[in-house]
Amino acid sequence: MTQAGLYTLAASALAGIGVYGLLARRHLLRRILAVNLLGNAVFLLLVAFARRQPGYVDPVPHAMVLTGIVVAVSATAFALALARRYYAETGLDHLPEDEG
Amino acid sequence: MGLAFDLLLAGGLLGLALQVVASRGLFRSVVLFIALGLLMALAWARLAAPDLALAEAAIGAGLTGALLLSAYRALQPAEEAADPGPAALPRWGALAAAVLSGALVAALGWAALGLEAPAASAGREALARLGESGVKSPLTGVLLGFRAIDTLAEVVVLLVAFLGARVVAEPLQRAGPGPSAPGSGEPVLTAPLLRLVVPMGVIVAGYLLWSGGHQPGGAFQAGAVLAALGVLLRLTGRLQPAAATSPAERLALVGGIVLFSAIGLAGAGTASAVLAYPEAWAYPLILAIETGLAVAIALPLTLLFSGSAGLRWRER
Amino acid sequence: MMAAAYGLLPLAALLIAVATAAIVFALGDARRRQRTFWNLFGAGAKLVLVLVMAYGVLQGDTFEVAWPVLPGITLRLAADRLALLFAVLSAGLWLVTTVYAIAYLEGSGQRARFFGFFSLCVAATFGIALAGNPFTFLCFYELLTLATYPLVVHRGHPAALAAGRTYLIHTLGGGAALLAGTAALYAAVGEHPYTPGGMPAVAEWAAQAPAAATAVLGLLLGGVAVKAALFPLQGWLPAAMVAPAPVSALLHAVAVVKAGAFGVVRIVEDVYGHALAAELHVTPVLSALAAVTVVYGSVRALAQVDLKRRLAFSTVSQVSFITLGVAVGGQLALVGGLAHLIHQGLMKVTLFFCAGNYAETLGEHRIDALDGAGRRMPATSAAFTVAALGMMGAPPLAGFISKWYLGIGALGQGQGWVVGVLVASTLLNAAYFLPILRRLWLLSATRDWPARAGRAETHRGLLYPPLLTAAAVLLAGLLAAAPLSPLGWAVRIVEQGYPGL
Amino acid sequence: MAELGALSLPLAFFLPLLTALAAFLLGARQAPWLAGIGALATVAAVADAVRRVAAHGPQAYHLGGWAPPLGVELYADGLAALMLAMTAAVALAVTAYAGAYLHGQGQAAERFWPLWLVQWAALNGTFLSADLFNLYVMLELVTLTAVPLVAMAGDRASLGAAMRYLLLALIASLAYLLGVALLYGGTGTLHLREVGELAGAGGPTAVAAALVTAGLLLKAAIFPLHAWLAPAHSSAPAPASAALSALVAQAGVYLVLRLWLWAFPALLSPVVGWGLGGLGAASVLYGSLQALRQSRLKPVIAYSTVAQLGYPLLLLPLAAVPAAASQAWQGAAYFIVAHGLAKAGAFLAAGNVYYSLGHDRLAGLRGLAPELSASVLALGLAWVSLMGLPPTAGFLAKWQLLSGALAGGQWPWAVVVVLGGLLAAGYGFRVLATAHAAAPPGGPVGRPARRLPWRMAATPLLLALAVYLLGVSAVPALRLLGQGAPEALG
Repeated sequence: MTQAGLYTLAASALAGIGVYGLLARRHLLRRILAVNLLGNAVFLLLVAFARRQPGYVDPVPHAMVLTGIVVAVSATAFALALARRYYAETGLDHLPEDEG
Repeated sequence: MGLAFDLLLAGGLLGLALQVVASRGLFRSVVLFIALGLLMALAWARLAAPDLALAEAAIGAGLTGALLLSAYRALQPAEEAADPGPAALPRWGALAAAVLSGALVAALGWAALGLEAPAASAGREALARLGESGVKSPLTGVLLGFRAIDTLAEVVVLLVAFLGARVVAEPLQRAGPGPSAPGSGEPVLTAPLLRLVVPMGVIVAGYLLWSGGHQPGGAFQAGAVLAALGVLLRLTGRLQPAAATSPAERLALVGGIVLFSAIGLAGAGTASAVLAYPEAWAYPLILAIETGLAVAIALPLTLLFSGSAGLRWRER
Repeated sequence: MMAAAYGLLPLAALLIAVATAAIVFALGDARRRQRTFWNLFGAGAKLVLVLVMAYGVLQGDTFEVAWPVLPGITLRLAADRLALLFAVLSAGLWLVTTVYAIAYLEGSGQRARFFGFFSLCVAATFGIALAGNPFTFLCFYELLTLATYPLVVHRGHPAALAAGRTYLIHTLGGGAALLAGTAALYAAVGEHPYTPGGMPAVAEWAAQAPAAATAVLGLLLGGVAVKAALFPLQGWLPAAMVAPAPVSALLHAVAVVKAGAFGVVRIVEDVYGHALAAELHVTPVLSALAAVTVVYGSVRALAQVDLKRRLAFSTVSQVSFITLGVAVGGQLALVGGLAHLIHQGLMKVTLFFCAGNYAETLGEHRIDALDGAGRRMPATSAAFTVAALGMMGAPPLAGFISKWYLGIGALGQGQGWVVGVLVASTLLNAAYFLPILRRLWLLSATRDWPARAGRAETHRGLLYPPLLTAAAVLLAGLLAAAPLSPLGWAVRIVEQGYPGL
Repeated sequence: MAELGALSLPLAFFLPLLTALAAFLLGARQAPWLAGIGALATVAAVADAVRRVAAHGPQAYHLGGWAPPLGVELYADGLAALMLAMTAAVALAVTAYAGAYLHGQGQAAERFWPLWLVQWAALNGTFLSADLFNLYVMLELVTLTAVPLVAMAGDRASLGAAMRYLLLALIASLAYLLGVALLYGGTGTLHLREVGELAGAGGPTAVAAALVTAGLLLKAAIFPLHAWLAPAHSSAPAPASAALSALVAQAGVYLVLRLWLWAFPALLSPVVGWGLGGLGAASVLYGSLQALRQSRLKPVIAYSTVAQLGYPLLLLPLAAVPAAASQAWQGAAYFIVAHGLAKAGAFLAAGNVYYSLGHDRLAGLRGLAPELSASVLALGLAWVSLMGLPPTAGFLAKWQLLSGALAGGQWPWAVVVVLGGLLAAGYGFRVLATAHAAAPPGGPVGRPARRLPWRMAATPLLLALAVYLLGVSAVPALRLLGQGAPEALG
């Protein structure tokens, strides 16, 4: 197993954990965490892809990841602001359809 | 030896991720997520992506962590109710979720491992033609040369996130990390330390910016460092939330994007196309754009952390 | 230049009706005089254009407007003789009905909406008449549904809304069948203009795939049968009676049921051709259904105590004579059917005008409340009498002429049973119209009606339209032999268009 | 001069973006007129792009002068040009309407303008971009501008709807990005058509396509991933609802078609086509049935969006049937255009009802005041197109889909099209009947609380009339669509 292959597998597993978190947990903050886990999995996959061939690092996935990180932090920041306001307005820390 | 370390690192990543999802305490999950970000940065350094590692540590772990912690504080009810863990889900539901995620892992792993690396790729072409972009760092070449539109759009994403957060903004006294500690209650070393750290941070950011053309670093890292400074100043109360965005702040928020767009559009006349730079001016123009971008990244992030429309210095 | 403009007359006539609608909508409720002016102007201008076209067609001119709507599909307005038969009827009766409606609805709310849709409805009818291919027919047929709905629910009370729902369920269902049928027809053979005697391409297709051709014919006829109120799809027509009288007149005499019957003519004669339809065993079914509808409508009419409801069931019965004439086959029966298209329109519009007058002037809706109304409203009652006798088929009125041709035609085709249906219908008609006439003229009034407001028995705008149409009923019968009578026109259509029947 | 001409492609993205920045910089007071000028300039750029595509065929613009796979290509073929034009029409209407709708609401207006204008820029970018990763960034921009617009009312319902929308949209984006990562890993390119040539039909490509499609179907609210749409679209202020339903959700459907026809044509087997078409059909039927059950006007329209978004997917099973492909393709594309214009008109008309009466409960619409008759007329006119009845663009689109299905012998899709139309008539006339109903005996309930500015009354009517203009003839639009269409569909 190559280094890149190892991290590719780790990325796949990380994506699965993220999706499980999204499906199994209902607290808004946990959902946002799970989305970020999923995002990290995608980034890890891209970085691993960039390193597949010996002696060569592909800069395009790196650029995608850097752009992706900024997009992710933006989305997370907005999601947290929305979650805070939602909590302040309703007193709920989860969406109503996830009740019981 | 190297592979063993990678194995350990990957195992740690997955273990932390599982803990983030499964842990009973929300606070624990948040902290573990930040730790995960740091491990992730380490993994990327191992994968020959030190510049990404820097960005991940600063933005992915640091800033996201600060935002998460501040939101965690805001979402705590007066009497701490323990978050019901995955047990809240009915057994069949948990099973279905596990099966679905398992299927994803299997399909993704199989597909990703099964892919042959193509002989020709955009990346190889980027390396071959890096000289034409006017910078020496491949990453910067891709971000500000070949795929400049992504970078421009991404800074717009950040601005939009700030604008969106204003739509759902809470009253000022509840916003951001909460009321800052009054100056008198501050640990003794805070003030002198800040006097040291702030100028240092600005210098580091400037260096990162300048060096971005030929070695790891650049606008993102510089922006991240500046944003971290902003967060620090906001946490220690040096910066206070303001109810309105001042004209100067507005200008700083959009200035980088306007500059980037203007130079980009001018490329249609001065160079071959929109978002192309005239050959002789490529490096200085990119540096100018990066400076604008660093501010356009740092300010919205600071404001998003602060949860306010604007910032002002604490009156003494 | 002049010649080009002359050829565009069908489009001009259509646009006049649409423009009238737009102007009326834009004027709003308050501007009564302007609205009346534009209503009458639009109706009059359109009638003039249609008459010019009719004259031109007589001279052998052709009018055709076509433009591509989709690749390979054109919207085609073509004025042939059959088209103008229906167009003259609708344009003529629109003018009369507009005059009547202006008087009838004076003082009620939402008149801009009413007259706007009224104009749109007539535009759609005109498009149906002049449609030059099945796609164009479908477009205007659906438009007619949309334009009539607001008229049916005009009063807005729960009964009107319920009737509107019934109306929509029937007509939209029918429209869906027609849409599916037309699309399937186009998918199979592509686009062809209406061809008297049937489209050759359809004949070829039917030879290869008779089952599919039969199914498509069934869908097409099923689609138009709803508006033609053919049994068992007639349910909407009596329900729609809640609409104001001018709307009923429009629905029953001019627009909706006629559009359905006209569609039957087009599909059987100009798309498939009667011979092919008979070969596919569709015409026997059609004539049987028409016969059942004739008798069913009459029997149900007998039991109604509300005047308009009785008239509605009478429509169910009478309109099916047109379908019957088409389905039986042969030139004479078709002449009878086509002539009845006009005759039934004239008679039924008269009857509804009169029913509206009783309701509006005396406040009476029930038949048993009309005792002695003939003395209070002699002119209205005279018009009613002429039209009712015409419906029964009393010579020399219009209804007699069409039934006569139908009967002779059926005998010529060796379908003597049709004569039985005609006789039964006449007897039943007599059974439900004569008691009304008796009440009108022979019994004495039992109720206190409001006194006359002026010299006329009712508003002049309400009085003249039925008198005019009743006179037309009389003349269409008396002068049936004249070349430009409805019968004469129908004979021309059949002799020149369908020599093969 | 050829160089300057193709400039209209990047300008379609940059002009609304720069207008947004200027609107933010100068504040709410200057925003409406700035937005008006920016909108007109953008419309001019779009018109130029459309004219060029119609006259000279597909237009490509290599940003920075870097040809793909190195750089990002903006690419306008007939389909993209049609989307740009429809978006321009709707956006012009939304801009004109919002000026009056938001008048006097300082805070809301201040936030609305930059978000909306960035959204327009990102939508144009989505239609033009031929780069899979650039599409991801554009999609995120669209999402992050759409969610705040949903949350604008700031009440319980709208915040919940926005939160749900945001979480699902973020997951959708990441699913899409995961697929794109796999595609790049396999082909070494992010360019749409190059991916189509290189990706092949192997298993990894199938996994990538599944991820990308799942993400996009979620953004397009296709059954069973539709649940977020109706609460979100009915919570937003009227101009935002119009943009969300007519443009944002439709951009997802557009990308599904774009990717399956250009990037994954090799994977489009009958089974896959039937699967995706089946989801579309389920959306049509489920959305319509839900629309029948709503008791407020805006949710009815929102569920109708769920239904209408399903139709274009019916192209996918038909694209592989030669006898059906061309007509189905034209029908699907024209459907998106017709739905966009009609739905925007319907939402703006509903906005007028809400603005005047302060509510949109169907029961309270009885005896509607004459002041609103123009709006109800616009609603009715738009609805005729949604039902697919003549003489509207919606009818022509449906006719093409139906004819295609019948010509290809694929009658189940024909049944869906006809049935969907009947159901649309069902929920449409439910609303229109109430508007026709007489006032209850207790006096008129529907008395307007506020006078309607003329601009708000006129805008939905104009949008509705545009649907009729396109209903007179589809030939010019379909000729445009033919530019650069895939060979099997041309």
